Amino acid sequence: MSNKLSIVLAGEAGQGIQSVESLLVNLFKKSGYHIFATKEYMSRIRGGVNSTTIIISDEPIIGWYEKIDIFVPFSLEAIQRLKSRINNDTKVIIDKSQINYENSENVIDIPLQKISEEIGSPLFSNTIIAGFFAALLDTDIEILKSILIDLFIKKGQDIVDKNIIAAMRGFEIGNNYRNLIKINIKKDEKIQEHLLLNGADAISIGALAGGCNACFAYPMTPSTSVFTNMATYSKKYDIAVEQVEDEIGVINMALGCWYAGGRALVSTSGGGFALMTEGLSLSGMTETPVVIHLAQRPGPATGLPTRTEQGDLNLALYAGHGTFPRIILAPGNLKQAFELTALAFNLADKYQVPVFIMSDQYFIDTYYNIAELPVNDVKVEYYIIKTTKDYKRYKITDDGISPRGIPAYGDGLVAVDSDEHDEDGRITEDLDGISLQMKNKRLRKFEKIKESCIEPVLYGDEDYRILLVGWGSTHNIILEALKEIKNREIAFLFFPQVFPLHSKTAKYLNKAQKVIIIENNATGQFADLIKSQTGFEIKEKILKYNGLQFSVEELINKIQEKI
Amino acid sequence: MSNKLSIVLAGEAGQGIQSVESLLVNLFKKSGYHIFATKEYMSRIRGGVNSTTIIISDEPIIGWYEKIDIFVPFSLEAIQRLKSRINNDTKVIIDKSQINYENSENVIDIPLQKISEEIGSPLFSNTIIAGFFAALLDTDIEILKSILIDLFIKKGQDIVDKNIIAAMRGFEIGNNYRNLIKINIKKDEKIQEHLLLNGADAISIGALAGGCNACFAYPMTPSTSVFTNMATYSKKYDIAVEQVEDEIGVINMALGCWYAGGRALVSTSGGGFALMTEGLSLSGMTETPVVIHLAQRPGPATGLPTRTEQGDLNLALYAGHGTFPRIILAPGNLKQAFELTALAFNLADKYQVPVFIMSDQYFIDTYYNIAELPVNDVKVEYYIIKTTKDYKRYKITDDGISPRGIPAYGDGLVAVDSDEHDEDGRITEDLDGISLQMKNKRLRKFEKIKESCIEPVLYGDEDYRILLVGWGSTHNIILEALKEIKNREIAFLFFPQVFPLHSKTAKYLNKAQKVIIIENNATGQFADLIKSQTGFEIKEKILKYNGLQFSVEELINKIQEKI
Amino acid sequence: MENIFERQGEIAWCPGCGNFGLRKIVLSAIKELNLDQKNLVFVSGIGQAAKAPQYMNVHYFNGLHGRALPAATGIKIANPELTVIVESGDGDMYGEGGNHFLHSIRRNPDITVIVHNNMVYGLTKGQASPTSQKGMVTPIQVEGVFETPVNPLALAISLDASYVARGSVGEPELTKELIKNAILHKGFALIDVFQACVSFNKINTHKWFKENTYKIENHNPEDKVKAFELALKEYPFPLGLFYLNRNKIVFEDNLPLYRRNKESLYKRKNEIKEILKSKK
Amino acid sequence: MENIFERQGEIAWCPGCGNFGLRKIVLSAIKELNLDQKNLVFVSGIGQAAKAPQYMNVHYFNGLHGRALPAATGIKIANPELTVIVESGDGDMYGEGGNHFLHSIRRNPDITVIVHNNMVYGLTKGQASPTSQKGMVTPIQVEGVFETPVNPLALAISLDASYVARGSVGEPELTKELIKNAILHKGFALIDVFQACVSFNKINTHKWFKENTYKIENHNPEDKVKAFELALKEYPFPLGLFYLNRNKIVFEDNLPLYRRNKESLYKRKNEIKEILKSKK
Ligand SMILES: Cc1ncc(C[n+]2csc(CCOP(=O)(O)OP(=O)(O)O)c2C)c(N)n1
Ligand SMILES: Cc1ncc(C[n+]2csc(CCOP(=O)(O)OP(=O)(O)O)c2C)c(N)n1
Ligand code: SF4
Ligand code: SF4
Ligand SMILES: [Mg+2]
Ligand SMILES: [Mg+2]
Repeated sequence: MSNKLSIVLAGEAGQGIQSVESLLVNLFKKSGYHIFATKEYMSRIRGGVNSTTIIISDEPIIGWYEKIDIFVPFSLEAIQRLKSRINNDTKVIIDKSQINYENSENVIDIPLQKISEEIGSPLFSNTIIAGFFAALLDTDIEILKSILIDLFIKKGQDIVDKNIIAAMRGFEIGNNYRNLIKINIKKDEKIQEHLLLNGADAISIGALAGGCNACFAYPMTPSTSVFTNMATYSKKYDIAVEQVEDEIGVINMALGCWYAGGRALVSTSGGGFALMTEGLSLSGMTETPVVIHLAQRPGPATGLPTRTEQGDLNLALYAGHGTFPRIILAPGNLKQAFELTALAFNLADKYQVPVFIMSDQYFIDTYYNIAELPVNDVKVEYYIIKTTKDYKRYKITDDGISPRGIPAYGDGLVAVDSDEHDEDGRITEDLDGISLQMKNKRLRKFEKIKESCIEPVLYGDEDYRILLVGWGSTHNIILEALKEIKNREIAFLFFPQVFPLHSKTAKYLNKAQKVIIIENNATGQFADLIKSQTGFEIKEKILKYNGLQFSVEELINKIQEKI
Repeated sequence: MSNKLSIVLAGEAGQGIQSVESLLVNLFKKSGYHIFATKEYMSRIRGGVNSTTIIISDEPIIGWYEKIDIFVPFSLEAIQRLKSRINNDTKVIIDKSQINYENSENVIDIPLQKISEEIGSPLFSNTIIAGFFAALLDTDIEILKSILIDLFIKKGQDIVDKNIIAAMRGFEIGNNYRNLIKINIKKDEKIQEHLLLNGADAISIGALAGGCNACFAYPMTPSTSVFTNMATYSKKYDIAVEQVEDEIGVINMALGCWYAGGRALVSTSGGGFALMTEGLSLSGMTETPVVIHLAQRPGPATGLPTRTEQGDLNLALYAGHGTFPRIILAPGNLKQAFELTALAFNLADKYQVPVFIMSDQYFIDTYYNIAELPVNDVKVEYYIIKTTKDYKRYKITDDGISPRGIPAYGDGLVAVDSDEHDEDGRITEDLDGISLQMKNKRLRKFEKIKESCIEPVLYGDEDYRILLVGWGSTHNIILEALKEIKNREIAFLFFPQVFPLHSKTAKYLNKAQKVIIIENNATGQFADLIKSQTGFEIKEKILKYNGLQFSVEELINKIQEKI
Repeated sequence: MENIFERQGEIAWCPGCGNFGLRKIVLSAIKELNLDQKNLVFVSGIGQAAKAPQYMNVHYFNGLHGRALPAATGIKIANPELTVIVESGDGDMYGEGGNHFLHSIRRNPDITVIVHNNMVYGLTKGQASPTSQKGMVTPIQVEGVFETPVNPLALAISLDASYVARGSVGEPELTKELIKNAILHKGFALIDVFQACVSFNKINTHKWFKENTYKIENHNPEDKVKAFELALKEYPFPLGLFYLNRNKIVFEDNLPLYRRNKESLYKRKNEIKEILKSKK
Repeated sequence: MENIFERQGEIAWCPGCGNFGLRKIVLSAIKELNLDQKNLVFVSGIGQAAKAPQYMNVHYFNGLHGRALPAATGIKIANPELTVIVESGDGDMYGEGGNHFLHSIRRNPDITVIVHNNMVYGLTKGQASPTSQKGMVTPIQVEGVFETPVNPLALAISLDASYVARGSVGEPELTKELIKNAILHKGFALIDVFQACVSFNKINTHKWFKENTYKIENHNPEDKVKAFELALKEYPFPLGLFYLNRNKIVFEDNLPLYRRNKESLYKRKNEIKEILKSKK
């Protein structure tokens, strides 16, 4: 059993939770703790209640536990909203002069307001809290100081100095509480060298590693984080980044870009992707590659724009009119996010089809440390050929893949067409001739794609009795739950590729006495897919669709109820 | 076995095939023949090869036979393109001075050019041909005359007279061939009183019968026919018709219209509907009704724009992000098209969901006579309530249906919201409270909808051994095929409602020793749906996806191969 | 004095946001016009501005990002007696919704369109909007906006919108009058309203808008070329009525069924027997 | 003299269609400019006009109805050395594609946009297009078009398009020169070209276009207000160059990576090690 401490900060948007979060996360990691952080927030810029959970441990923690050890509410509403997560042992840190919280047991009163004003501005509360935790977690105050210097140096020495004073004041207070709050988590120096990433980072870096050199989007939560990363990278790296007028423009720009030799990424969310549906079909027909990052949030329509759900699988599966192949990948952890996004570019280029990376708000906004990314294992594969005079863009081939040329590279002409076309890319109505051959070519290509699916990953013993099934962002939460359940009869089958399904899927499912699907949506869309593809009906479902991810604790309970 | 005669006209777009077609169809029906007509055409306004098949019989003919008894090619290319449909008995009517057709056996040479020029213009060829068939089919020349008068009276008496002369000349020639081409089809006076409709007509009239009072669209083949009908009707009937700037505008205008008390129809095809996907989700979230006529054509992308396919079922099933209920109806004949379209408006209003009418180019463009439409059986049901001061648009109810008010009718305020909302229609982030209740309300509504599905229709004996399964436009072709196959062991299960599926579906399927799905698409999308909904896998598939409907003959063969 | 349209309760905008000012202006305008609450419908898209109807006691249709205009037109089609007011953001109206903006102007339904122009995407945290000024650095426009900003007034005039005005939250009286006149005007009326986003637009602040605007004087709004010329004026930007075309028939009056009579759709019925006769 | 761009084979347009005339003009223009076939890409949407690239020996991207411009921009992004010419219909460009038209102008990629303006939807058989003139009766506009037609020139000028011209198939020499100059111009260049649809537009015929147009004389295209005023002239319609703005930086030159160097995307590689360091 790992030792872990869960700190939750909650308050209004704009009260600085995010800055405390980044201070703490930084500090803890630099001090050698394993760290996990995730946030939930409302669709507003000020007010309401947002919260962040930070978990520190001496083992890697990768999934969200809802239990709170130390709670730092910045407003009374924050306490109200999170009260179900407070237990008898939860320490609540507040400034009683500011928040009138009745239940005074377990409360640690810190006069944040008073101290900050002494230093010169109420804004220093955040740094005082950081100092407090620096002491509580037995970190070297110098680390915090250097973080503060890095952070505030641009604002001038005075601001730096005052922040350091604030940190010291917090540190002193924290020292006084080290007897009351005993924390026994081992530090590990190596963690300092770890990477600290969230899902958006892993996807963005994966894209770059996969040879992505363009990114188009229209802002939409939660997909914007990836777009923002790419924009930031564009200052130094060779990526063309453009915010397009609408999502229709986004996908068509991406297709134009791929057509002429770029490797463009599109980042969007459900409603935005809905608008790209026709463009997806254009990718299918013209066999122009494209990589789409689809960051899910609860629908329908605008829904809960800053929340999480795995509700757009069906949309990704069936979007676009007519029949054409596609590939859908759904990373479950940071490493997969990196690898699969890179892979997506190679697959798109190779098979000339749309490839999806499915994520969701929880995945995008969740951080933890990992030792490294398999940078050297990822190779950018280019499938563009240099054309010759007699080049035909849609040459009929056995495997359905026509070598792809681009304009200006070679002597051939590259003509692509959204109408049914002949090998030259010209409109045809030769229904039983080339038109039908072209349809069959695309169907053959799909068969080819099916041959090289990524196999689902089995966690646990081969001779499982109970099999949990999941995809995408539930991966880590399920693994955490299994770690705690410790039942050797239960295994977990995870699908990094959700479409097409690997041919061994049915075999895995049939082996189990009981199969339980776990999905963060209302109806079990992946279970439906499995049924329609394999005929195997998964009867036991653990579903959640209130806009939040599963917590490890709740998943443990739900799994135990089912077995 | 019915006596039937199949006449095929083929030639370039713009050569007047359509006018001969309408002359003949009119004439035959008025003369008391059962009549069937369908066309296939290229995506161009002039040139290429288009064709029309007209079948005359003494029994109702409702499906397309590819065999040609009398072939009237207007160009050599027409002969080339349709040669596989010509058999040893096919009579070919040409003007040898115009078309250099080698194979002279079975050719009937009519000097169309010469005669027309004698009358005054090459344009009279069409009327000469009409006169020819008027004689061959033993019709009263006066009927043809009166049709010509109606048709040309606006253009002046001279044109009328010359057309009548042309008709008479054709009639004389036809009389000479009555010995060579013996036709033995009984006439039935009652047919004069029949309706002659195509699928577009039946859908449009059904919409009006269902209380439709607005129609929005952006032109797109083959859905435009319904839009054009509604526009024509708008001169006399109370229908607001507007061509919108794009399909996104179309669906949002329709939703605005329903919100304020209208009953709007949207007519579109695959690529256009793809653009409506986000709007569909808005319908789901705001619980604003809408009726969508989705006329399918082969995709992906622009595909084969004037051809037919049943390739957009998956799109209709899964379009839109997030989870919300929908209803999909797919008429198989004219009567169903009328009834189901009318019903669609009542269902949309009742359940406050999007309701689809799925058709396709073949269905839209196919005519035949029917005795009548069940006009008196269709009632317009209105579910709008008069609001009171305390009105809440999204009242939580047991069956998930919140009574729907509209602005200005009653004292309440009607607020609808694309964000997750409370009963008042106001944004909420009360994740485990009203937000979750609202999600569950919509899920309950879906359960309610499932209770009142239309049962599939079984044709044939109850104790079938082999069961054919179909949906939409294949209905009539399958029935024709079964009529010819005459095998009592084979029954046909037709689904006028394809989603949600009726609860007896599995029962019907399980009863058969062999189930064969027949679909006009490449992968068997309806079979996939059945599998994902019932777990029943239909292994035998008869699929066609070259852009044409099945012919009765080919279907007979394919069915016989499978059994 | 009580304003029946004013709704109590929390408002999710940032303290100091220009939306509060515009809310007040709109509330006064509709109150002063004595509009019938039963017949007044607000329509909006998605964004901070688009939340405005949530905070009023009105009928509303809070639709999709960018799609307020076709919905508003559909509402007008169903019931032309309704007063329809659209409130949305600059991104919503000129960005995602640009095509509807173009064609709704051509169609000329009798609706009032109030654009909360804060020159930024507020709700999605500060990306450039179509009206963002050149040089503005954002998390996406990392080296500054370089695209030519949309000039909504010039654009609307080029499309012959029947009423084209610019207001500013900094000039509440003027803006209120512009909105009132827009509502009274029969036809598509655009009021682009300058307002500050205090969280994400650090350039175009309340103060900036004050300093960079002036009230139009001595201008004949019925002169289209002059209106266009005026619309091109920048730094400072003119406020007031730019263009007015009184000669346009409104969309709904052009529809055959409303030429016949004015009854809204839900009160009408069609008889189809006639059509069937023609099909024999 | 042989034109390498001219492709033999059947053309699916109606005999007499104005598209033939424009095809000839475009073929001469690109030949006379001696464009490098390897570096020339045509982009189009869907419609009769949009079929144009099919009938030439060129690279082409024949995309979706209304979506030529973002695709063209994407192509330019991938390889700024390509000469990119968009050919599409009035419905395609100003109707379905209206939003891209607006924002592509703002973005100002170096592309040439030739709009085959026949004032009707040809391929779908004669419905009104955004440029259809008032009163035109069609199967959908059963009582005649009543919406104000888009004035593409005024619209483009209001958005400060860097090159705005109108040609006509009836004036091949002028039109060819406009197209050549547009291609040579660095920036977004619009040439709206009048042409007849002989099958579905019985009003705006070849003859009508001849009779209702005249060549611009004595006009300074760098004066925006004058250009706008000229664009408002109708019946007869001026032909020629309306507006020119030489001072705009083209989109692709604004992108950081092309500021660094001009190499097209497929020749570049990124090294990510640096990023990872920053994440420790
Ligand atoms: C189809 C779609 N794309 C993107 C979004 C995300 N989105 C919500 S509001 C908004 C922009 C808001 O900007 P603006 O309209 O200027 O309103 P403001 O918040 O500034 O008032 C965006 C991009 C969305 N909701 N739907
Ligand atoms: C999304 C979508 N909607 C509608 C259509 C049908 N469509 C094809 S071409 C066209 C209009 C063509 O008009 P225009 O662009 O003026 O070209 P023209 O044929 O007149 O040259 C339409 C509506 C389509 N292909 N895609
Ligand atoms: S983000 Fe800007 S526009 Fe949105 S509420 Fe805050 S200040 Fe207002
Ligand atoms: S329909 Fe009109 S635009 Fe199309 S090819 Fe024929 S004449 Fe030309
Ligand atoms: Mg804004
Ligand atoms: Mg056109």
